[in-house]
Amino acid sequence: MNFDFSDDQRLLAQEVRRMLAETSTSTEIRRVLAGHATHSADVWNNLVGMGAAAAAIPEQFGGAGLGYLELCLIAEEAGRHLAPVPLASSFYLAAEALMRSGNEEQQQRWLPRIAGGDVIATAALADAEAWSTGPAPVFADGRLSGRFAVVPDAMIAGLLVLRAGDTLVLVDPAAPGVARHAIATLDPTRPCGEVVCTDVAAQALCGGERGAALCERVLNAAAVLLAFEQVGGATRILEIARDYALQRKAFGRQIGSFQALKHKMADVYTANELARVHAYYGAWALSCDAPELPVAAAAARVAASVAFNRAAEEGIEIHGGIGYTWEMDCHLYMRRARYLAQLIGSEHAWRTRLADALIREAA
Amino acid sequence: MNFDFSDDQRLLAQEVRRMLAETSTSTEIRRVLAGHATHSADVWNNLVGMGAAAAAIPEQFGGAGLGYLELCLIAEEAGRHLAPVPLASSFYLAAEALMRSGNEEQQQRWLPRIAGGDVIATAALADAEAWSTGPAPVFADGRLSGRFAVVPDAMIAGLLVLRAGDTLVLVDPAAPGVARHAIATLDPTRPCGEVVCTDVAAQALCGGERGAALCERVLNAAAVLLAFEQVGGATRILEIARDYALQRKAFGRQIGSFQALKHKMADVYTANELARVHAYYGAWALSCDAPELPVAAAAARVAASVAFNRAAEEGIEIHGGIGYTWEMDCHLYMRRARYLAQLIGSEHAWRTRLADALIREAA
Amino acid sequence: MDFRDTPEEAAYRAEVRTWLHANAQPRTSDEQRFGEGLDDAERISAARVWQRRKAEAGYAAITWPREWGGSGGTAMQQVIYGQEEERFLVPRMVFENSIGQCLPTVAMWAAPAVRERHVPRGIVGDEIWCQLFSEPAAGSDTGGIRTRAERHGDEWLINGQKVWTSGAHFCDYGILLARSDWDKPKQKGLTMFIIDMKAPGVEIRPIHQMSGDTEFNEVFLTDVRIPDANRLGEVNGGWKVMLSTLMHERLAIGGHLPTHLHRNLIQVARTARWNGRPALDDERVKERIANAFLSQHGVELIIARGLTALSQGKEPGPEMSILKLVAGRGILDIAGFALEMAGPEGLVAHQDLGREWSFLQQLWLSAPGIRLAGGTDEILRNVVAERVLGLPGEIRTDRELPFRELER
Amino acid sequence: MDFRDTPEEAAYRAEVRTWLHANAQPRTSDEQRFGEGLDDAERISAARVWQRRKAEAGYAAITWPREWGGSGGTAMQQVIYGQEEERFLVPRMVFENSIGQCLPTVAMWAAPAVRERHVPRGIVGDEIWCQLFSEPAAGSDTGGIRTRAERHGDEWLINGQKVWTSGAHFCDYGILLARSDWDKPKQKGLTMFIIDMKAPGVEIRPIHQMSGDTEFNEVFLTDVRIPDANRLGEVNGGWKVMLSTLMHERLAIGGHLPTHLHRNLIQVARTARWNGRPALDDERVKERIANAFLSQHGVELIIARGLTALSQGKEPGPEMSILKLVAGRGILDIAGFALEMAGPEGLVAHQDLGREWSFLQQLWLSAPGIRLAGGTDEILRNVVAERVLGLPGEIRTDRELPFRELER
Repeated sequence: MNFDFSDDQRLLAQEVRRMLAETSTSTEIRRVLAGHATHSADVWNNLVGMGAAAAAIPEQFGGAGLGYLELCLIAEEAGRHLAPVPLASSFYLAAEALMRSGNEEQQQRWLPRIAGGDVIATAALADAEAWSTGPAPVFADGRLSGRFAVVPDAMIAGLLVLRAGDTLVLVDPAAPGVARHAIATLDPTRPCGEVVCTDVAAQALCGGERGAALCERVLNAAAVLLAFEQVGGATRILEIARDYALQRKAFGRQIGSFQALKHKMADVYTANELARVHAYYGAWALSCDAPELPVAAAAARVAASVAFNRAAEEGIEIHGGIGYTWEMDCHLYMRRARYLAQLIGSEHAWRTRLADALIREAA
Repeated sequence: MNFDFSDDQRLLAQEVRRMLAETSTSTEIRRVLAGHATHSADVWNNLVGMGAAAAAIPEQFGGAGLGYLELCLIAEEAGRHLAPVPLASSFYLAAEALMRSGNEEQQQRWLPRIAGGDVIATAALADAEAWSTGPAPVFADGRLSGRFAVVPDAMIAGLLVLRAGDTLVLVDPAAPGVARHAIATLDPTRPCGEVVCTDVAAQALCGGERGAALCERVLNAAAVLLAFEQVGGATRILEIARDYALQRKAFGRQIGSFQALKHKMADVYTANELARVHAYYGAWALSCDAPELPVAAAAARVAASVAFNRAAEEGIEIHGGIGYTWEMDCHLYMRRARYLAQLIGSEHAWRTRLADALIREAA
Repeated sequence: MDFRDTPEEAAYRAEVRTWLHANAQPRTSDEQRFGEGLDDAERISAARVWQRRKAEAGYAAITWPREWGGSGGTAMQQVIYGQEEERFLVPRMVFENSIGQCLPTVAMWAAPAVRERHVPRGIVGDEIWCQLFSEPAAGSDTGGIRTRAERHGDEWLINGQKVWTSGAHFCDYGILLARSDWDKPKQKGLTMFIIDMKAPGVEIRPIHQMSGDTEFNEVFLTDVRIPDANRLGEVNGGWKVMLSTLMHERLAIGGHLPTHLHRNLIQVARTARWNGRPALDDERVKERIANAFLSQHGVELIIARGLTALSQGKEPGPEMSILKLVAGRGILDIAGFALEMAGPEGLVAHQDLGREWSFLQQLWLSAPGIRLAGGTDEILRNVVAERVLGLPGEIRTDRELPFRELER
Repeated sequence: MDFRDTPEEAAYRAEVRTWLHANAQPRTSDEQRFGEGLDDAERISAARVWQRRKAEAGYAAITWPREWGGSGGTAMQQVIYGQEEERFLVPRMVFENSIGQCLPTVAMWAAPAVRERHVPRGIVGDEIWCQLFSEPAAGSDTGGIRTRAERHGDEWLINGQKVWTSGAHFCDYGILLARSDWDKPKQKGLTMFIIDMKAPGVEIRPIHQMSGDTEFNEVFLTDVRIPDANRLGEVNGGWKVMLSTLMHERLAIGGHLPTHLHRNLIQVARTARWNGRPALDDERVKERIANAFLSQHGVELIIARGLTALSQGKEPGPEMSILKLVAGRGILDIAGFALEMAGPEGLVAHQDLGREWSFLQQLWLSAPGIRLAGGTDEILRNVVAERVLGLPGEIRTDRELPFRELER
């Protein structure tokens, strides 16, 4: 039993943290928030340049060849600093799909460019059936048609991985029949776009029976990695709130000395740590491709979504009125919490996945 | 707008409260808890003798002919004092079914005897489909067969109202084919029995289409009346906990001065008052047979079940260790909360009813 | 017990309804709001016009006594008017502080001449009022006010900063609480004034909220002069005046909580499929619909209890504090769940999915503010614990010391 | 990061498993417990036999140093033994206090002769120990202890009352905290002793819990004599000794929380129909199953973090306090929901519906106790807030005054 990261892994995370603390600043994040940038080029170049973003991509494809445990810790730091970069799109989702299912030619073509930051890739993998008000996308005979309502980083992507039923396909966003337009979301620091494909030439990443399993696998990996971002964000906003509560006074006392706030923060901490251990377990399952991965990933996603949403909400409450202003960063955490919690399907969809897996297991 | 009870109604409630404070004591309740009695004869005789139990039964059938608002307040007092009597069985359920659907002959035969306390009647009306592990009871050609797993006061009842599908039938517990045996439940202060009917002669209270509507109506009335018992119990256990918190000291202070306990009690109070207003609204709908009754009754039942369960749980927590002992009355409230919350179907079944009604209404 | 109108109430309602139909357009949906497409100045101007029309018809200050220029009506009539007005596309909120809190305070505490000067103009919409109590260091703890009021002969000189002043940018006057004596304990050195919001030295900056709204302002006060005649109540008696203002606020609160949340949820779920089934068949969705109704109808019923007390000539007590506790948490949970249901699509802002979505999203963004404005959840729980349940107050070390000695 | 056994751990596990198979019967279901049908004396006697057998095989005190008679093993080995033992029908819990807290305290603080007298007998099951700290007026606030220890030459005279003493009725010895100086502040006048539970003046009465269990006792102490040689640590130094005992308790806690709650819920729902559909198709039921797993597997993982710290030579910190917060609330919610699902039938006690039901019902009845024992939820939240998050301690007025001056 060794339920912890290694010293080397922690060291890498510390380097990333140092870099992010310097570059992924409130000012930088707010450039994206205000629409002056699609993402932070500085943060992105650093993350790619350090080999951090491509930690889990094998060296043969231009990655650092470290592994998922490293990538998980990097994700935690990215979440902690609200890094406004396409890390999830390009690495947790698109690269993941290519690594798990692309053929040699597809992998050779795309992975090195993703790993090196030359191409930003993205993916829309949430099950269209989970919540649908329109028809599901269709892929047949090498052509894809359908609407993808919320595709992260769609406007800057050089490669799209899209889901039609249980098939994942590669689409060149510049191909004829692809229409993209930017959409406003609750978290403007992570821009999204709508992608509409009309009879677009598309390459299957893998077909037939393996498709469903593949989608699951990629979603599970993304769930674990996003959970680390969520844990990072939840931990940070609690620290910010704690620090504020130590400094702010009312009724002649630090507000952090009032038991109501102490216990509120203890509850947030408890939810955060519950999320953390489930995320760690997910990291372990992901790193060794354990059969427990579906359960572990779903548990991590649910616990982390609950925790970050709640930590962010209470972060504002602890600050009082000033926490509700645009100038304070509290709302950036609340927005990011919501974004991360819904990107690949909400906690409710994942709770169902978790329960289904548990019920199967108990049969 | 007059969302309150009248002075006369309050006066009656006060009289009942005075009587119950004297007779429905911890000692008396514990006689039933220990199995030394099936119910408190003193409390029962007083409630019947004062005309309180039969408040909603018309004078022509031997009742007080007051109305539902009066009965609601009496129910609140009964809940407050954990009255160990078959008030719900005989009056909220059985008499209610007779008044709403019995024919003149059935009413003349039974209602005066129920109102006068000569016969204790009971009923098992929860929808067998809500949670079922066995076959549903069947009534055909005047014969009833089926198992009724939890019938309150079954062992002392002189009349059974049982549900088979959407039909309510009258059964004489002494009739051939009726087998009863006492069962232990989580709240021994309100004994229950299992009733098994094997081809028993039974009289329909009403048949055909009206049956379903009748069942709904009786259950809705019972839901409102039980909600008042729950509000009474929840209010009382909060008072008990508050008093204890004012008296008990730790760390050199009244424990009630710690904000964690203050806010816990404020939250319990809030849930209690939410239950109270929904119960009041249910009382209004019941008293004037408003079309809002199904929504109001379901809302009252859900809010009151949540509130009493929670108030009772936190009542123990506020007391600390001593609250968990058999000698303290806290657990009597926790048991009664559970009993009342499940007797005619749990909050979940009723939440479904509420949502279904709201969805229909919004169509 | 009777929820239906009494004959008198029904008659009043019919009268109101007739008048409204003659003077305004009914709203066509729950989400429709007055003033979409108008700029700020146009909205304020429309509000003044509407206020004057209400005043002429006797609906501007229904519950005020006639000697203040009100209609001497009942609280119930005020509620009936509000219920009916809500169905029409008319400006609301702009005069809420004026009529609800500021002018009653002026009417109660000002010298007769000052009262005569302001109250009638307020009612007819010529003057709009705001409230200047909160400060950066005086939020939950109003006693922490540091805005300085120095007396110079018949004038007071005001210096300091206020925050969360609702509508300051369009208001004509405000009631201002300031510290007039730094050697008295914190609640005993405050004085209340009427301030001219257009006076020299008053600088107003909008507060940008996380919801994108800017309904509130910071107000910077630099050597602002206030004649002593515009003092409300006694010197250093401001705490008492403020309590009387907040009493009025308490009666007004809760009237603007959404009353159809469960219908929004139903509407959003009605057209969609969730996990391969109609969303409305999912028991989780139904559970939240039921919970939404419990919170929201509960809030309405709690208000009804308060109104019943009012109509019985009693004042609704501190137990009304539970209103906002139920509403704030309820809104956050319900709006959050609505967004979650749709997964990634729930993130899209101002979207094609219809007004319900936009409404629920705005609600989600405002929910944290609702939990803070007018008392945080924690302050309200203290009120319930202490004033309703009789539990001991918090240990205070700051109550008796001279304010200047309190460590910052 | 690796959840699987290391080669060394796997080898130890195999060894343990072999030994257990040779010495005990495997349990056939999760709910099966040792000793059903045995009376108290028979259970204790069986526990002593089992303890001796474990001691002979080196499993009685795995983590203790060899100089105390332990096996000098790792915390991980202790856990592996526990995990494996749980699958067998053997007596558990009886020696938990002895080995987990009392004897380590004796080993750390007693004079060598006293240690030699007790520690070896404790390990082999000849002596069973209990802990006497809590009192009617000293629950969460252990410093409130009023049991009086008066020195008379080489003896101490003990008078007072203890409560919540687990297993007092079958124990041979206990560690007792008593007030030796009433003129010192509350935490500074306490002394720790070894008490002979069979000594004259020790009267034990079972506490009847609401769950029907009587695992705890009140212990009345009247002129009980304790030789000064049986003092643990210094006179008036008892607080420090107690903290060392509780440190051990913290490591032990959490090991006995149910680890298959979500399976119970699945089992109960599997055979039933709810609202006309299989209960397991209801999304509410599935939601609760998922939540049950999150709490319960979360608890296991938090323990795994603590064990990882241990195995790295660190002490698990105050962050382990969240364990019981998660577990207590989780159990209450999950067991309550299970009962609710069945409506009226959920009320039936000890019923035909099977062991799962009976187990869940007992769990529901014990949940309030779990939230209290070993620190209430409120105390644990304070620990997290103060010791993990670094927030200020509660305002204390009782810490420096002589105990006798503290108002009761």
